[in-house]
Amino acid sequence: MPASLLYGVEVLINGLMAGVLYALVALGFVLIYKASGIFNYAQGVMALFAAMTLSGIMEGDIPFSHLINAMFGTQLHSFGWNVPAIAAILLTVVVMALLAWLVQRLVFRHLVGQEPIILFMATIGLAYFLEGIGDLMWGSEIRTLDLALPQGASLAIENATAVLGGDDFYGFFIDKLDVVATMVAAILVAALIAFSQYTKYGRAMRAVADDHQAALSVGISLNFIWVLVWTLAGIVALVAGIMWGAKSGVQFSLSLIALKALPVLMLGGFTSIPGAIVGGLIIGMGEQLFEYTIGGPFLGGATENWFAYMLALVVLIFRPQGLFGERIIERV
Amino acid sequence: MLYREAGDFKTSYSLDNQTFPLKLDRIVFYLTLAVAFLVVPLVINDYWASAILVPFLIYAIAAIGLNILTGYCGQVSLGTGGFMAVGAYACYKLMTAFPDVSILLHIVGAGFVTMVVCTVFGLPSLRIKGFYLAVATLAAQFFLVWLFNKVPWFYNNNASGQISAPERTVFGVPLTGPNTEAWAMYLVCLTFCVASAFIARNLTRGSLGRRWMAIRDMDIAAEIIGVNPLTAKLSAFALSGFFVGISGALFFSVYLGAAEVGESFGIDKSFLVLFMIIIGGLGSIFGCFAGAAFLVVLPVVLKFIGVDILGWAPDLVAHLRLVIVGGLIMFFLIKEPHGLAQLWRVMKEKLRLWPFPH
Amino acid sequence: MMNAVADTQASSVGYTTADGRDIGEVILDLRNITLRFGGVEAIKDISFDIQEGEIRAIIGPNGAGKSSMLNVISGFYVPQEGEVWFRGKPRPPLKPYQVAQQGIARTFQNIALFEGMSVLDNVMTGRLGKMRRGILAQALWVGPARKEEVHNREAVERIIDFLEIQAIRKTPVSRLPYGLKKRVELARALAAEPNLLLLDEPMAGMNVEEKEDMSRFILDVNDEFGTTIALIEHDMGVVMDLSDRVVVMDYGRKIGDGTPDVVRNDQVVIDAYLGVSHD
Amino acid sequence: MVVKDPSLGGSLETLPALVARNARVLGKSSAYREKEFGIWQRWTWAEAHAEIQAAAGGLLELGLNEGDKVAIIGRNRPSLYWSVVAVQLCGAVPVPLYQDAVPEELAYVLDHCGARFVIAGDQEQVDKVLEIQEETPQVTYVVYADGRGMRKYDHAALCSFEDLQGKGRAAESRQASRFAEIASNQNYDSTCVILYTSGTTGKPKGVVLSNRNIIETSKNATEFDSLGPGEDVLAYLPMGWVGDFIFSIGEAIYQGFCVNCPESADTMRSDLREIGPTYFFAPPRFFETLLTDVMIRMEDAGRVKRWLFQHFMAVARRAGPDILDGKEVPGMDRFKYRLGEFLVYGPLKNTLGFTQVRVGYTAGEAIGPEIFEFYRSLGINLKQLYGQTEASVFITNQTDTDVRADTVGVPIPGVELKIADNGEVLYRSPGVFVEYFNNPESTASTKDADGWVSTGDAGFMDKESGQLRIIDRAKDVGKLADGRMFAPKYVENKLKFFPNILEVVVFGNGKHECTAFLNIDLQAVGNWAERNNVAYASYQELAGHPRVIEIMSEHVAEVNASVAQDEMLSGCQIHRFIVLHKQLDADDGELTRTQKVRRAVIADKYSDLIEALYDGSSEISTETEVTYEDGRKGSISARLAVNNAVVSDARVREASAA
Repeated sequence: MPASLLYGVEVLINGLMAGVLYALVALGFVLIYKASGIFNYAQGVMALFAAMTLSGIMEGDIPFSHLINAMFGTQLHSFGWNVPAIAAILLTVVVMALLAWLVQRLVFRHLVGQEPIILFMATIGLAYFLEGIGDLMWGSEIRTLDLALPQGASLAIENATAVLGGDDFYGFFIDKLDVVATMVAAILVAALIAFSQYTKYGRAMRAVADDHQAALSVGISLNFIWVLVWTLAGIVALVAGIMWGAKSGVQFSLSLIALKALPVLMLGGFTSIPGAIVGGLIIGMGEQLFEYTIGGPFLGGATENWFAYMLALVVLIFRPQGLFGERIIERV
Repeated sequence: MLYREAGDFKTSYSLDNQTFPLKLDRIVFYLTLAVAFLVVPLVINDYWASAILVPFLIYAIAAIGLNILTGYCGQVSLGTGGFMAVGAYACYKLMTAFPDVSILLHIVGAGFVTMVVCTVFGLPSLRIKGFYLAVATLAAQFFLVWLFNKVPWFYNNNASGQISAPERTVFGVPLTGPNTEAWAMYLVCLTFCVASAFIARNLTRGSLGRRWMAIRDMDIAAEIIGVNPLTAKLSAFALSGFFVGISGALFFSVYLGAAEVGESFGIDKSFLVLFMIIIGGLGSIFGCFAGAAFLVVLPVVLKFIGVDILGWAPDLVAHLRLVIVGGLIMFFLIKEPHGLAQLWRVMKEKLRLWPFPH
Repeated sequence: MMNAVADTQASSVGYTTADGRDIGEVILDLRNITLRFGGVEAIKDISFDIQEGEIRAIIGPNGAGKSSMLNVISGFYVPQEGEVWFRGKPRPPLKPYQVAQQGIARTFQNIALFEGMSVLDNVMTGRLGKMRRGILAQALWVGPARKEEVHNREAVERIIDFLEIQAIRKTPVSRLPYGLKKRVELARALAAEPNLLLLDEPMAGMNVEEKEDMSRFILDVNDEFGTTIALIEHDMGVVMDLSDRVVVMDYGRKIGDGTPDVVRNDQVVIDAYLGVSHD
Repeated sequence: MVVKDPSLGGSLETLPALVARNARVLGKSSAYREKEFGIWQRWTWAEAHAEIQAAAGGLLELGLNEGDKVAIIGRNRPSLYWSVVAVQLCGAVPVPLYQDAVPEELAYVLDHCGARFVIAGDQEQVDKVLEIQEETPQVTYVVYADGRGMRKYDHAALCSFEDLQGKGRAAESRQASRFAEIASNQNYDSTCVILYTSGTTGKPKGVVLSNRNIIETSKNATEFDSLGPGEDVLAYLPMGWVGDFIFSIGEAIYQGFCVNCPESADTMRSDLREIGPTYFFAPPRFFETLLTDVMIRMEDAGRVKRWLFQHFMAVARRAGPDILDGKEVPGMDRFKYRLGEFLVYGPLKNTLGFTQVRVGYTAGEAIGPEIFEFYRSLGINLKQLYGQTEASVFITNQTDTDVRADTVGVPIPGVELKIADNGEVLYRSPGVFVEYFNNPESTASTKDADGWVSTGDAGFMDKESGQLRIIDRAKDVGKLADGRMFAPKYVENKLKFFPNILEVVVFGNGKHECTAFLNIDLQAVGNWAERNNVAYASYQELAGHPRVIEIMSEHVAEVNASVAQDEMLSGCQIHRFIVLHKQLDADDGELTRTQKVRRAVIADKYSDLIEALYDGSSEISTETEVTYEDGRKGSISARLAVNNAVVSDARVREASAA
């Protein structure tokens, strides 16, 4: 097998890994959209926020220290202790739950029944708000997130695959983290599906997605469900945040992956979890492959900035309801 | 309370649907214009020009553009930044290609170029609706930014990858370039701004405006009563593009002087302008100005309070700004979805009915 | 039923109504229309015609396919089978707005006004088909555009006067009660000066005197402007008073067609109506 | 376009001639406006003149002869006002009618005046005319202003106003001479209009008014209030009423006002606001409802606004009227009033549409002093006048500087007044009507040989103000045993201005003193009871409640005090009264259907109570028959207190604290 092709495959695999992360974020979107029809632009920022909070807690920073110092001229910075990863993660989950509750209580409860586009804009506002809060809480400098996840190239895979090619092929270069991420993502999805299939609240969630009235009639508080999904979305965001953070540090660019998740949803459709995953993988691989084959060589590179959107755009023009969405019959 | 309407009646339809039906409003309006054109230029200084007035005017134009598309025609666009970039680069290419043609023409030309580009990116709107379209417009945003980054032709192959506006004069007065004076900057922006508002107002109150609003309020019904969605939507994209392009051109040539597409016309520009029309008021020309003023002045005020008075770190204040703006967006969407313009209308109604509550 | 149908064929040329109005020849002719959504057949092989100047009613129990029928006429749905003949020529599949420009205006079962606009603007939208001034003229609000605006405003004001909604001229439609909204919608349709007016349950959800007003307006419209009217209505009584000829539909089929009397005494129709409860 | 009008050269002795003059002198300025199709359509005097000419031409074409009568019926619209003048231009006589007249009334009037043509507003009016075709065979042709819904009507003897004008324009050239001839036959004393008074008793009478009557009166009245060209009047009162004829036709044409017609009856208030008339007339009831409306709307206002409103209205009540009358006012009040003008009065006048009113009239019945004062205090120059159809409206009128709630002003120039010894008001003026059409005996009984007309109202000249004061219908005025004047209505009105009192009946004709029955106003007194937690089970119980009777006594005392002020009426003070245990009711025949008291019926039905009022007893038990809503008859028995009232001494002025 010619090396170039094999390298192509390698690119594809790496793209797959990136796709996993897109899918991870998209998953958050889907959860919220299914249950409340809200298109949560802030999902990416939530991932950033979660990651910052996690690292902040681990390093024992004092929240809002900058603000407090500025206001009272104090010199607070750190509690001076380190919190073990597991505890920190749990704490972060609590914070995300709290956040979910606040968002539902203060914002979206007042926007029930508004047009989707209004809700969407509200989430953009939320995104700005969260970004600002995150920075106020933990400061805006780039943070590292060290959960002792395996990093670097996986020699095992490299050696194992080296045989595939000729002398000029040294096997696939694949980052351990990506492998971990993929597995975590897989587990997460499995867990979510299990949750929605086998638990009372999970079923409630699905009921709400299908029909609000029906949900009410079986005696489930919509509010609770919404808080629940926002919390779940928060957790998904945390995971995505951890992965991405571990990979490239916790910084603003993280919130841009949210934007990438949008086209993913365009392709996958807003309502199907599998759709989100497939969409994520398609985008992930697609943009890598495009960059490798056309973008890099002929277009001066960096095409992954727009490829996803263009792809979504093109698909939408032919299937306005996305790849997996069902056809809309208009009536008057 | 201030109004005296008795005897202020309409004897013709053109009087009846004039922009300011009430005499008092007309007077106030013309006074404002007079002050803006005759007084301000005499007293303006660099700080006021570059910190507040000029950006306000330029953003107002962009907001007018976006409001035509989003507020009047109901098509949400997140590509404003990209389209402003088109305006900017078009202007740059024109300026450098035809040095002896008036800069004013170049700016208008840039508007037309953007018009075309915007229309092209508007084509999907015929099949894609709601926030599907909003996301689709992101394609425009990222693709255009990438394009201006990657293709050297756009920045005349100069090493920095930046574009910078050479000096251009009108009647010997430099309007672009380093030694442009504050008042000149201000006046040219003001002129374009007023003209844009005038045109936009006329378009939105005429049959075209009604087509847009019909599409916005209920596109299916609109089509059934005889509105051609193709022309309606595309015309909205076209005109929106025109104004946004002009604002982009001014932003680069007159205001910045030099620009790097990524940071000057990034996605956050798109959001900024979108916020302006949400806070200002969707579907209202006045709202464009209100929103632009608000979001231009807010940071300045915050910086003044935070940094200059309280002596806080600038980045801290910047974060606060994010929180406040984000919060305001949500607040407005919840409390007053029609923005400052609506508040203004309500206040006026109260004044007219004074002392009665309703 | 057979005689009911026979009755239509007989009247496919002009005739004179009881109250002495002359009805012209066929303006719209629907031939063997069949419409499906996926598997379900909403309309099954229906044919009937509408003649110049008459008031034609389409009645039938819920889900009989009445609204779908109107949607076919106004080009919103494209039937899988059958032809629509307009003014003696088969009509190619047109976009709804093209149909509107041919002079077919309509109102909707559940009001489809533009909530963001005033009554006046809503009615003005009815005339969009007639306003042709270019963007430039409008942008600068120069003579032609202004003239056109005023000219159309005059036409609209006459409609407003005709339907007696002067008092709410500048009110946002969102603030209007249901009955008035219905009237504004009629005004919008009339503003287009249609030669065929389709009314989808113009009296649904109205109280008695609102219904009476609406009936009066419908008759006046037909009388003053000589507009041909096709209307869907639930209320048998109303239909019988208003219309010259009635088509009865049930489960997407035509089960009767003819003058109110003929239809009223048609056994099949009676059964269909007794079979279901309407209102 | 304009037919050469021969009378232009001559004196201006007819309305057509005056219109022609306006067309010449005020050609460009607005003559008529009508809110139609959303905007105010406007006609200059030149245009109006042309319209009138065209209409007149049409009428000639239809065969209208000199001296014919033309009935005009419909809501106030320019075309109908033009019709009036057009008819005169043809040498015929316009007969404007009340638009709400039922077919029978219409039939009577049409038949009585022998109208050959009818110019009707719309379908409704035309239908009425067609309905009575049999009774009125002499009506040969009907013209309508608004053709809505009449397309299918037989147009043999029916046409639209436009068509009428069309006919006229077509025939213009050959008619010039005819018009000249007609004009030469018209003079100052030829009939201008016949107006039918809706007589309270018997059939309506047709009051014939000559050009002299109308023009002289218009001249005198407008000069009295220095009204000139460019005034804006709102034409909304029935065209059949003399007031509208004077304000919207006589004065308007004589001085060149602009006459503004509302879009419809129910948009009148908003149209009033848009136009902002400078010269305005309305009956007391209008001002009353408007005031209530204002108060109700202010109820929902926020605390601040309410405080502002109350505070500054207090200031206005204190200083407003005097400022308006140009009297001396303390500087502080003057300043506060200015502030109030900006914060409250100005805006209020603006929302009501009175910002530009220079002269406002009310007349017809007594207006509550506080209502009257309210508008005065806002700075609206509201005045009372006294008049009647037979006088072409104006008999007396109040000067800007001396306006009072309880008088009706001084005779306007050219009017002579005298009070008959039975107290009835007589007058003589150039406005005095020619005759009652086809009714010589009524004419004779109303107007004596040397032109004095009896108004049928009793009144006297108020000593201190020198203004006329109307007491009552003359026939209701009697004498007390000691010969002093007895004017029940006068006292009753004073009492009825108290919200707590719904109805009053005063007795005393031929007796030595006056007594009264009172009806409480259940709503007002009920509210009072709630606020002061006074419990009551029935109307009867509330009416009989001692504290209620207390209140009533206070009211009576107050009225007595003010009555005592004029020695002529001091005898009318109420010495004893009973608060009735049931509401006087039309179903029991105690009131007319128009809510006027039937003295005879009541006096007879409650004879026992009246007796008690005069025999000094302090209590009386009685049994009264009542009719319930459902028509059942029943009877209620009650013990009623007979109360003595505080009576003020006629000579001591100080006693009259009000």
